[in-house]
Amino acid sequence: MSESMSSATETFDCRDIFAATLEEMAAEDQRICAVVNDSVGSTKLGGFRRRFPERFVNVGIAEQNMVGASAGLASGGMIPFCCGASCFLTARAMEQVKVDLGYAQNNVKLCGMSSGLAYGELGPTHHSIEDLAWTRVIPNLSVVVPADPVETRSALQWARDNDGPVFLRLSRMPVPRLFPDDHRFIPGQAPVLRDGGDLTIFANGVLVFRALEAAVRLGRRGILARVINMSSITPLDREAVLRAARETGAILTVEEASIYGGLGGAVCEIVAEEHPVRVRRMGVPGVFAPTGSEAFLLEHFGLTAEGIESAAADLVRQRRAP
Amino acid sequence: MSESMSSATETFDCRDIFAATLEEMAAEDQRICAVVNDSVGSTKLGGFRRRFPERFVNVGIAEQNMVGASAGLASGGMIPFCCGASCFLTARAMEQVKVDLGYAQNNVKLCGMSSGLAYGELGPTHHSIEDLAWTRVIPNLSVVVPADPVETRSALQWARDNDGPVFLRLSRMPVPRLFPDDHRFIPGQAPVLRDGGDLTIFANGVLVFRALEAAVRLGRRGILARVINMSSITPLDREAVLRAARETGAILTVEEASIYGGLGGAVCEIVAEEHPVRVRRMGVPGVFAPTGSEAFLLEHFGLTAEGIESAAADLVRQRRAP
Amino acid sequence: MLICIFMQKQFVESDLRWFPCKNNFHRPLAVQSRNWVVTMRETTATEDLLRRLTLAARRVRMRALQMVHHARIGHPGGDFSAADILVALYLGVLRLRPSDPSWPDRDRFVLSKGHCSAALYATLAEAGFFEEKVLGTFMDPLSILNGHPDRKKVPGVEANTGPLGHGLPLATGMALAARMKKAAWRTFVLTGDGELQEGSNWEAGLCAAQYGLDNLVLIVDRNGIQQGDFVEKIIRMDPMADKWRSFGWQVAEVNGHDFGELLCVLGSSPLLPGKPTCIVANTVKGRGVSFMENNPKWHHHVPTDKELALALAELEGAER
Amino acid sequence: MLICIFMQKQFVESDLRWFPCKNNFHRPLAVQSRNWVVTMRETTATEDLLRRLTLAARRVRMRALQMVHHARIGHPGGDFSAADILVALYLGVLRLRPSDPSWPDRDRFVLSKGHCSAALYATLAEAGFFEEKVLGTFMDPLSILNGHPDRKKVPGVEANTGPLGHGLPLATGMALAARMKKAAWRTFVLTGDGELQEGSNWEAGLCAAQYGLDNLVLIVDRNGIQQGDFVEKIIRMDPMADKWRSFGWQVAEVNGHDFGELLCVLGSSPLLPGKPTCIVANTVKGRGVSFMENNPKWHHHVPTDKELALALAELEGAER
Ligand SMILES: Cc1ncc(C[n+]2csc(CCOP(=O)(O)OP(=O)(O)O)c2C)c(N)n1
Ligand SMILES: Cc1ncc(C[n+]2csc(CCOP(=O)(O)OP(=O)(O)O)c2C)c(N)n1
Ligand SMILES: [Mg+2]
Ligand SMILES: [Mg+2]
Repeated sequence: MSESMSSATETFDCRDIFAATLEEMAAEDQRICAVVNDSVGSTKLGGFRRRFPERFVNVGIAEQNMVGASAGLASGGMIPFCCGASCFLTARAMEQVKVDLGYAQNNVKLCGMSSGLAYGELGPTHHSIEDLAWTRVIPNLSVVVPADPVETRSALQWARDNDGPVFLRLSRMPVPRLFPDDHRFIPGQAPVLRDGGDLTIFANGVLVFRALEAAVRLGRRGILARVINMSSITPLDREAVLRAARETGAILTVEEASIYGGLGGAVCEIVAEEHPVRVRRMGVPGVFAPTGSEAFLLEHFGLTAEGIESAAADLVRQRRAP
Repeated sequence: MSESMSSATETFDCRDIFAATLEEMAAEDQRICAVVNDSVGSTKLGGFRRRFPERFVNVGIAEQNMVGASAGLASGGMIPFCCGASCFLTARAMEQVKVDLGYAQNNVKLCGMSSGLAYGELGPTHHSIEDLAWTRVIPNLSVVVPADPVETRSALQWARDNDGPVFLRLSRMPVPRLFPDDHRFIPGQAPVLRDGGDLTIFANGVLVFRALEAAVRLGRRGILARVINMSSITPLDREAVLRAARETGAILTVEEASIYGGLGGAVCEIVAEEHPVRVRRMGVPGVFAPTGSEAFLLEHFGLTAEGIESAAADLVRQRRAP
Repeated sequence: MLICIFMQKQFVESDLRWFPCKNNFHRPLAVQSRNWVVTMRETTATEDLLRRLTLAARRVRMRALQMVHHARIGHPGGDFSAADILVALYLGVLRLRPSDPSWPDRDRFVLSKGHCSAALYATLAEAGFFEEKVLGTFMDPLSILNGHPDRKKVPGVEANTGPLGHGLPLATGMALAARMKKAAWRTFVLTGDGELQEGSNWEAGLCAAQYGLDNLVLIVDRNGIQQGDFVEKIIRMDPMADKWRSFGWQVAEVNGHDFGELLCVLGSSPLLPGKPTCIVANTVKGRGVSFMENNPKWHHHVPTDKELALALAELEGAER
Repeated sequence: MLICIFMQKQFVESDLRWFPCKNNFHRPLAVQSRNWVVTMRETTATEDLLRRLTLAARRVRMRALQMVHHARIGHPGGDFSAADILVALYLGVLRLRPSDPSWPDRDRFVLSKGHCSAALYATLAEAGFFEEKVLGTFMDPLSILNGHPDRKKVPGVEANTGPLGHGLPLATGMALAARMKKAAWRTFVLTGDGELQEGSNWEAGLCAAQYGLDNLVLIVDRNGIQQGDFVEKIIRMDPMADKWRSFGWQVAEVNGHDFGELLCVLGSSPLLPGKPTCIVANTVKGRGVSFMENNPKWHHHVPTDKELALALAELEGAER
């Protein structure tokens, strides 16, 4: 596994900034409440519960009611942050997410914790790699995958201020800081983290820093990769995709998710519609993962700086070929 | 709405052949049973219940248990056909479909009835337009959308013989017969219904005959459209897509589903990966539908022979432009 | 007029907290029986009020049936079993401002059995939320009156329902919101009896009991029939009251077609401090038209022209 | 040795049907009490058998804890509350052929609380489904022993569990399959108590009662603790037995750490014809190690080296 950046840099479990920001917002705004499914520890909301017990609801192990009751709280004027393991929050309450959030437009902020392969050796039941495909198809639902602590905080603040349902897909694996303090998450705007003209890498979540590392390594080989943080899945920055297609002619998508229907799928749809270029999707290739930790599985599926580097190099080679 | 073909031709509600085939198979094979969620009428399984009461399970209004118990039946050696309105069967039991079917590979045949916009004026809660995106991302699960009575029957027989979980997405809107009696559904093989070199239309389900009608009309305007029946979503006929890209240079996908992540998404992913060409996706464009019947809504979203014709003509025009 | 309410033995009348109610007509009198406290309450609901409600419910049934006939889809059986409950709520119990449907302090009502939208829409029109003529657009293209209620389109509708088993979780959240905001509104939710086969209801039931939501009232339209058959034959839900009690709720049973009982019990609901209330309303599916009553077929049968005429005539001529 | 079983009053001893059982040691004696039939049964389970199970359970606990320590993840509290139940089932009750795990007539067992896979794997090894050394690969890369059981990889595992609330629906299906195939196998499923907050369980509960699945046995590991806290403090599940009774089940309560009781009640389960059986097993989370017992922290706490050593020493030295 690539160590060059992480060894040099301090890393953060984004759940800490998540919990701290939620508490801070709750202190300022009486409407903010938290709903959990027996997940106080894993969501790090023990502090929230201590400070705001009357705005903390633990519905027990019951995800349908968790999402339904959150919708009711929202319709009653609260701003519920509904927090649970992403795998259960989405799959177990899929219809509540569609109907009570997407269709009825209740102002609920779904916080899918420990998404992607975070639960590693707990196995495929606990991996949440379908959640992007599942939520992306639901109208009115914003889908956001922050990449670092700064963006996590900003996305939470944006979610509070934006009247409408949001799915925040959060992670647990420590990541370095990528953004300066004043970085603001803006929906539908995908910031360029590093420019380049040979291909564009769209990544989100915990894989953004690995994509950046890959770009550094590619640079050493004379390949200039543009790296874009695609934290905003819905709405998607169409323009950034089309610019990438026009200006770099090849695209690599990198996500801790299935390669079907998620970020990769979204990018392929836009590109194929308006400016066809070659797109390679990295992620989990349509299988249930074997036993292993998150780090092991990321490596197993090639989702390391080296893996991204080599996929990118291949793609550029293909493109340069006749 | 286009009437040319339907006025000339007898049409069929595929639920009839579905019910008849299921009864026929159950008479031959003791392992076949049916599981419903208070949906005897809408699945047309009254006859099945009368003939095989001991192999008929009505779990009541309880989709999680419907899918879970079906998985248990399968693990106990039965071949359950688990039948309910597609909107509830998929969304309400999404995690059971992922875990008990996809992951555990229990031999359950999910029959999603009245999918797409079939429930028309009953509204978005009852429309099942996300189901293709949702199921396509689940490993080990075959996803099939038959186009006519012959294919419905053949797909059911194939599902019986194939040991593994299957999602059959069935419809209610009467459609004409498209295939000869001896047509066989083969997974991963997308039959060419009409050949042409100017563009390819991939369609499935109730929209296949409309796509064919569109091709007839296009032919009159000198545009030769290839029409392919993409009933097999998982596995997908990669080769048919790549041939279409290479040979016709432009692709139109037509589905009674969201344009995100379903058939259109799948085709874009393949094309963008291996042979980038322009793809236009027709379907429900990321919104919840307004009030109206299925026929009205199909027209509203341009999913008529005329609508398909004009989208195809646009696409060919774009392609021919510099 | 005397009304009987059956309650669990362990609670005595003095525990009861009376909520303010539009028609504040209850005077509790406790009578002990072997297993129950039978509470006799004298209603001060005037004959006049009861007559008004009876007439309104008749109009609601007639309109709902016309709407279903017009749309050629619908669920008249459940519309009719719920009609009296809806009318009692909207015209006798709920604190609402039809001219200001989003008045923050309004009582909330969620029709969890959203397939009975025709009865709901007709009741909302009766209560003045919109004009009666809108009912004529039921399920027409682009109408605000979808087959299942849409809160973004229809004044007075609180929740988008249709898939069964959503209402009680939603209502639980609304009741939690009222508590968090220290607001006085109450939340009522009406479910079917077949609907309670959905596990989501029991998740919410446990949660509401844990949080002691005594601002939440569940009404079960216990008409004994679901989509395909009698509930008993598909998945039995009796003993209904025992289930809710074992889940920590206060339970009362009423005749869901008796306005005296409905007003008295709904008006004084929630019944006990510290517990959510479940009111099992015993009803008849298709109630009000002889040939529709207690017949599973009428769950979603669309009346022919002749059936419509016969039904309307029966309703028109009805005494009670 | 005398065993007490508590049953609902309305059923008398003569209603009971005794299923054949490996250790066929019950001799019913009914004693009436105010609310219960207290059935006294004399067990013929020899001291020898009980000693064997006790030793096996001790090994299961020791190995499970070592496995969790090795993997640095796991759920030792629930492993320990369930260990005696698992051992009683696999070594005393279930009809199985470890050398032929897919023997069609085997009894089925579903560990619905799949997070306690360490205890299950250790028990399966104890029962001879695979070699003990495999346990050392718990959660290692590419190991067959995933954090949650996978039926496609582990001999003896019937279901892929992990998400709570899957086991009872699966088991209901298995019991229905047995009935359709006129097969004699029984289906047992073990859930947590917090797990029963999932509505899917109650959906299956209704269904199993409707179909009178007297080949289905649900065992509830009632250790009073869920992930974050005591069940009582999060979402109370008591009165547990009343809930299942009101859902149409036959209920018995046992001490989940007493092999005499477990063998007697599980061995003679299902308890009544025409009804599914629920056995509420009163247990202690972390049972067997003083500093783990009844402490929510041990739900998924991974022992330090020192804690491991202390725990192993305690288990090693345990008398009972
Ligand atoms: C989740 C879900 N499953 C299935 C349906 C289809 N459905 C509509 S109404 C109905 C029967 C409802 O019966 P009940 O709750 O008793 O209502 P009522 O008798 O009051 O009409 C069913 C199964 C649905 N709307 N939602
Ligand atoms: C659907 C679902 N939601 C949440 C979890 C996370 N989780 C794992 S174990 C557990 C607590 C289980 O408590 P209980 O059922 O009492 O089990 P036991 O005490 O026997 O360990 C939770 C919430 C899960 N596995 N599945
Ligand atoms: Mg009913
Ligand atoms: Mg527990």
